[in-house]
Amino acid sequence: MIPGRSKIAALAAVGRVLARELAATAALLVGVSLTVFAILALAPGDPVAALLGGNLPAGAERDAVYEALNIPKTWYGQYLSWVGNLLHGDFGNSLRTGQPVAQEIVASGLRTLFLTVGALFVTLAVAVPIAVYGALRPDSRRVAVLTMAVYVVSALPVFWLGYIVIFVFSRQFGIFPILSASGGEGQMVWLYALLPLLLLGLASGTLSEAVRHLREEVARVLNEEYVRTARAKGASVWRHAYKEALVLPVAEIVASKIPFVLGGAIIVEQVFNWPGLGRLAWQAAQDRDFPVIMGIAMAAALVVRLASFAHRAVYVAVNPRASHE
Amino acid sequence: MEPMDSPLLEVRNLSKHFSQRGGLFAALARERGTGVIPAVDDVSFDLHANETLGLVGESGCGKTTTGKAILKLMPVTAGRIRYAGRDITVLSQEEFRPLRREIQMIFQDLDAALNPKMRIESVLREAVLLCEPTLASGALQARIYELLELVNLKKNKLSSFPSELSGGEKRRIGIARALAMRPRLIVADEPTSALDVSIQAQVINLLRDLQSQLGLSYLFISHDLQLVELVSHRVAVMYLGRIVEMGPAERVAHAPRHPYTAVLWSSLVEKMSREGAASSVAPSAWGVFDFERPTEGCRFAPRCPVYAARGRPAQCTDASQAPRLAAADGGAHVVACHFPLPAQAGPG
Amino acid sequence: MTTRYSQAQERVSEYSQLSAWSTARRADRWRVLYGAAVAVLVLVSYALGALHWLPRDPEAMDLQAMLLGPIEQGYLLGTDFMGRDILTRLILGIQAYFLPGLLSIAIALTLGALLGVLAGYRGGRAEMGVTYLSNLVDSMPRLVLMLLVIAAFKPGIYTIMAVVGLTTAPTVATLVKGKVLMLKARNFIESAVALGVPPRAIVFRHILWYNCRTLLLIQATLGMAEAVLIETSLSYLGFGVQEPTPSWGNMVQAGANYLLQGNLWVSSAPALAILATVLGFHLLGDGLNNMFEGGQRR
Amino acid sequence: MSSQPILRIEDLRTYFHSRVKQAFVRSVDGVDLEVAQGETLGVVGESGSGKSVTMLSAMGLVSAQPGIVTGRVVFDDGTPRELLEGLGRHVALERRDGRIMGVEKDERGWRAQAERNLTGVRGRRIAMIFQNPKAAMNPFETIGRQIAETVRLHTGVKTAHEARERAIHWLGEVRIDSPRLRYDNHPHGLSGGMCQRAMIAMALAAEPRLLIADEPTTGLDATIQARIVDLLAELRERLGMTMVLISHDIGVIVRLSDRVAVMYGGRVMESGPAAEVLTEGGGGHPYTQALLASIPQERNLREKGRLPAIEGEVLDTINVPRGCRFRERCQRIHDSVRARCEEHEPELAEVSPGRRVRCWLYQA
Repeated sequence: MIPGRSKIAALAAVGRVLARELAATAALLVGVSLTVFAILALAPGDPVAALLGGNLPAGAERDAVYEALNIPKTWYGQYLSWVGNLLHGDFGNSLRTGQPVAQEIVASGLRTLFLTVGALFVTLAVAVPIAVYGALRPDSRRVAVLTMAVYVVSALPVFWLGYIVIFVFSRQFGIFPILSASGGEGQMVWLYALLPLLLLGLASGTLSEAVRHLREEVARVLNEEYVRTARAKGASVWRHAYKEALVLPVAEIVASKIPFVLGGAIIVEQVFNWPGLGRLAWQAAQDRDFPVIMGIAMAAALVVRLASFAHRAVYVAVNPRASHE
Repeated sequence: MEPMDSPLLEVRNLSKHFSQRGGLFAALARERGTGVIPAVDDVSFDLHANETLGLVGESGCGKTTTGKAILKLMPVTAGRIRYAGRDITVLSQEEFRPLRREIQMIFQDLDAALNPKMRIESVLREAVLLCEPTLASGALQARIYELLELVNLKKNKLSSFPSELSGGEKRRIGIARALAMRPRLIVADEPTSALDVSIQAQVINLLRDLQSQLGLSYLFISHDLQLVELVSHRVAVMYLGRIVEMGPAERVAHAPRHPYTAVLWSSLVEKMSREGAASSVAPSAWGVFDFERPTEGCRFAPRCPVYAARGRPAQCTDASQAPRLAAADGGAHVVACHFPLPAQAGPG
Repeated sequence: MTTRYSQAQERVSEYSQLSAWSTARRADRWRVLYGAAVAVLVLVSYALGALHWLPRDPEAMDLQAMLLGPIEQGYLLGTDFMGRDILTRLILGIQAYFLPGLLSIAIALTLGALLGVLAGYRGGRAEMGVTYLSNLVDSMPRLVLMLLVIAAFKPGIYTIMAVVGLTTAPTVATLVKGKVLMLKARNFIESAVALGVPPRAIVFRHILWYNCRTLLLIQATLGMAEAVLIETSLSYLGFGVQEPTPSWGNMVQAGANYLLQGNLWVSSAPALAILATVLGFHLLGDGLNNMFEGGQRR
Repeated sequence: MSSQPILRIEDLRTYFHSRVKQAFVRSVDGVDLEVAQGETLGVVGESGSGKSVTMLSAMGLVSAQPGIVTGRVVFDDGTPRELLEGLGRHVALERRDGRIMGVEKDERGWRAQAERNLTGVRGRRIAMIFQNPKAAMNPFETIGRQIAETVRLHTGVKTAHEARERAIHWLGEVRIDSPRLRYDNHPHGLSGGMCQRAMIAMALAAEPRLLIADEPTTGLDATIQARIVDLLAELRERLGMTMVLISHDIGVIVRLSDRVAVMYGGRVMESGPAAEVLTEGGGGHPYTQALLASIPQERNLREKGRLPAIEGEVLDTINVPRGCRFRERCQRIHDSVRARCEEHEPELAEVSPGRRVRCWLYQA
């Protein structure tokens, strides 16, 4: 009830909320690292030692070797040393290539990020108009057709669609750089990069979810009382409604759909030989290359949590009530 | 049956404190420096068989919390509650459940008693079977019809879903569901505030008829002083967790001794009459704020016209001399105020 | 474009007891019908596969009749690059995901309902715990988690689906929690306690049976669609069922090279099967949701 | 009070179509109302009587389908303007023995024309305030900026600073404490009463000719309600504001209205000077008299031991009976009028100067 709460107090409240979000993000990342490590620890063979010291003989000598390489015996000791390395950016070395995992992850990570962000952009570029149009004209035939099309596209198996797209492009335009993106010529690379992006954006299964969520939010907000007041006072409806009808839902969709898009990227990269984290993960799973797969899992989790933190930041920035709760 | 004079329900020094809560009470908590908010603070009253005690006050004064505390729907911070001579404060939820049958509640929210996905017939059947599990299907159906009769609802409502009922019908089903347990005491929390005027009158008449027919006792909770005075034999006025005045309904309404009751009454009357009642306590005399920061001692002091008129006497805000309920005119009518209003015929 | 509204007779029956079906929009009815048809077809095909009542021997190779298109030479859906009957292999392919899918649904629904009721009913720490679990599961892309599990255990499809079930449970829990909080907001839970309804009955009858059954049914249909997608993606990546045992995923993968050379059908048949099934279960879930959970039944 | 009416509503009908029951909800079923310059018209009725939908329809704020089907709404503050002009073209009605049973409406065409008619009137000349202010104000924006927006939209003021000062001025007018500080508060930071005052300030900031208040006191505490009623009374006096006050609370209506219209089942049952219509015993419409008698007031109870409640449920405007729509709950039907009550709905006929009643008891 304090009249005219000063700006500082408002910022302090926002700061408190964001601090709480940071703490939650950290707690979740710890949770992910524990889960990932637990999966590894429960795996048959002695992956832990491999993780920390390369290929090691099993049995009694192992303890001696542990001693030598001062690898902690207890599982939590191993966990702590693994996490310790992680924090220093040392994701361990790939069992297959012996290269430090961190470098590989960063290099291919950027390419996957490009793919993911691009795909999300495509998804939203298609979903927002359909959702808004659908909310404003619920009974129009065109909306029904569009919505059905979205459902069909979302149910398509991404890998098959990938092949079809490659077949069409290679047959019609005669371009099919067999080798990976980095090898293709200038103009081709740009075009070539667009295909997986479009595919991941449209057919990764998130499109129908995005349209449905956005459409429900837009329809709900347009019936909110404060939007009716805006119309009653002759103000523009969208100027009042855009925050809750579009900004918040879009932020929520981006944050909640990133994990699914990253998952879809694994398939799309496989189809298009796109040298991203997806292919790396696939390769690592084939060769049981734990450092790499664990590194990727942590990297992916980091991206997802940062996106979620960004969403909370947007939510608190846009919605003054949030910092009040 | 216990002797007539001993009360059915005895509430002694009931307190319910909530840990730090935002909004209205935050100011109070910060004021006292403790994170604790006394939503209900040392409340005591009795309720006899076949009697209606009105509990009236503005929203946030703790009247609903008091009701729910009696029904053990929330743990009690301090105080004793005795029902039919037995101390129920110490009972566990398991031990208390058989007794729940006798003490029922009607919630303010019309939809509270109704599972949205359940037809009315199953709502009533569940209640009847809870009370008499061994009832044969024939007798069960008869009992359901009897309940509909009691609250004058047509049989074709049985197959409806709650969403298909009007406000009045939902309230009557809620009452029928409570009656299925053959209760002796009903805590009615704002039973008519969500209803239209004409339906309100029907429900009030229904509650009065049921009282005479079934010998029920009511704890009637409401913010509407007029309605409470009309329906109750005795009325207790609450302000910020404390009973500030209690007594026979006519006296509390027509000869209020506590300034707050007078203000409550005059704001109602003033709202009603065209020229504004020439009440002894002009409402606009007190603070412009909705709720000023309540202080020690008498919590109403900051808004109290008498406190202002008498030049803010220290007595009122002295923590050690917090006003206690004392007889104003020989027993039945008690008031908690250092400077109670003179016992002249008040407004209304 | 004008819209027509009309009222048939003067007096409308007091409170007509129209079921959810008759009041549903036409589009939702079509969705549920199509989805239900797909579900029945999958169930029947699963049974056929399990009992080995198949049109042809899935392994028999008819070298004269390789890469046939649909309805050529008596092969209803043609043959693959080794002359094997595609229809039979498609029916058998359901074995790869059906039971495992049911397993993942069972895990997700029971665990989800349990956690959801706990979180909603008790609130406080329990609610924080479920929210944490839900966020934890959402933190990792499901396929990445799968690859990690595969790298660690080289698991069979059942283990994979068990993990899928575990990772879906928090989503179900959040939905069930939402229902409980809705009932709490109406003071329904408090009023049931005040009436004397024992907690067991409040949880199982009122919360789960009456208010969550359609919600859980919808999650089951979406769960089956998810199972199809997971299984086919993994077998496409080479981790699921291996040749020669048929799975829709490895059939698409095996047909890919031929597709690139112009023979589309061998890879497209399983792909269309995936499309039809996933679409079917999505539409079934969505239709049911609009009919039972949607608010627009004015 | 015979000055030129600033707002006139004639035979307004607003229907909604229930898909569940395949029938029309006839929320507003032929309403005629007038508001004279400087007057406060109280529109009183229970839930489902159509009082809010009437005003929302007049202001083009009804979105459910099919919405307004017939009627004329004339706003005249010097230059008469018909707000539903040229909308008949977009609607085709199918009547069966006098009652509308089918509607064919071109929603897009209708909405475009309606918005054109309302530009310059809605928000500028007619302002509205609503119930539960915390939901009706934009939660994402401070109350000050929302008021300044109205100032910039509807008054000559253009610069942000000047708009801010005007907004602070209006906050002061509605007796909000320290308006300069409250400017930066968000709706959730204020109490119910405070938020309602902010909404009133926002409406007044457009300096409208007519203020429509839709249940402004509902949901507030008794003491806060009284203060809002005081404020509205004071503004009426000081600004000579013409007002339409919609409420189910007869006390508020009595306190503020010059003239009153009592609505039931989507139609006006009675209208006239507030003092005359809303006094018990006055020869008014049976519904009004029964409503007044059922208010939980001290004198109602003592005489008869029970509140004289009106039996039956409020009309659900889906099954509107033939003849008078109140007849199923009316206790004053006697043989001389019974036939007419059950067959034909009475007109809103003038029984004395400025007083109209829709009841056969008062017509030849």
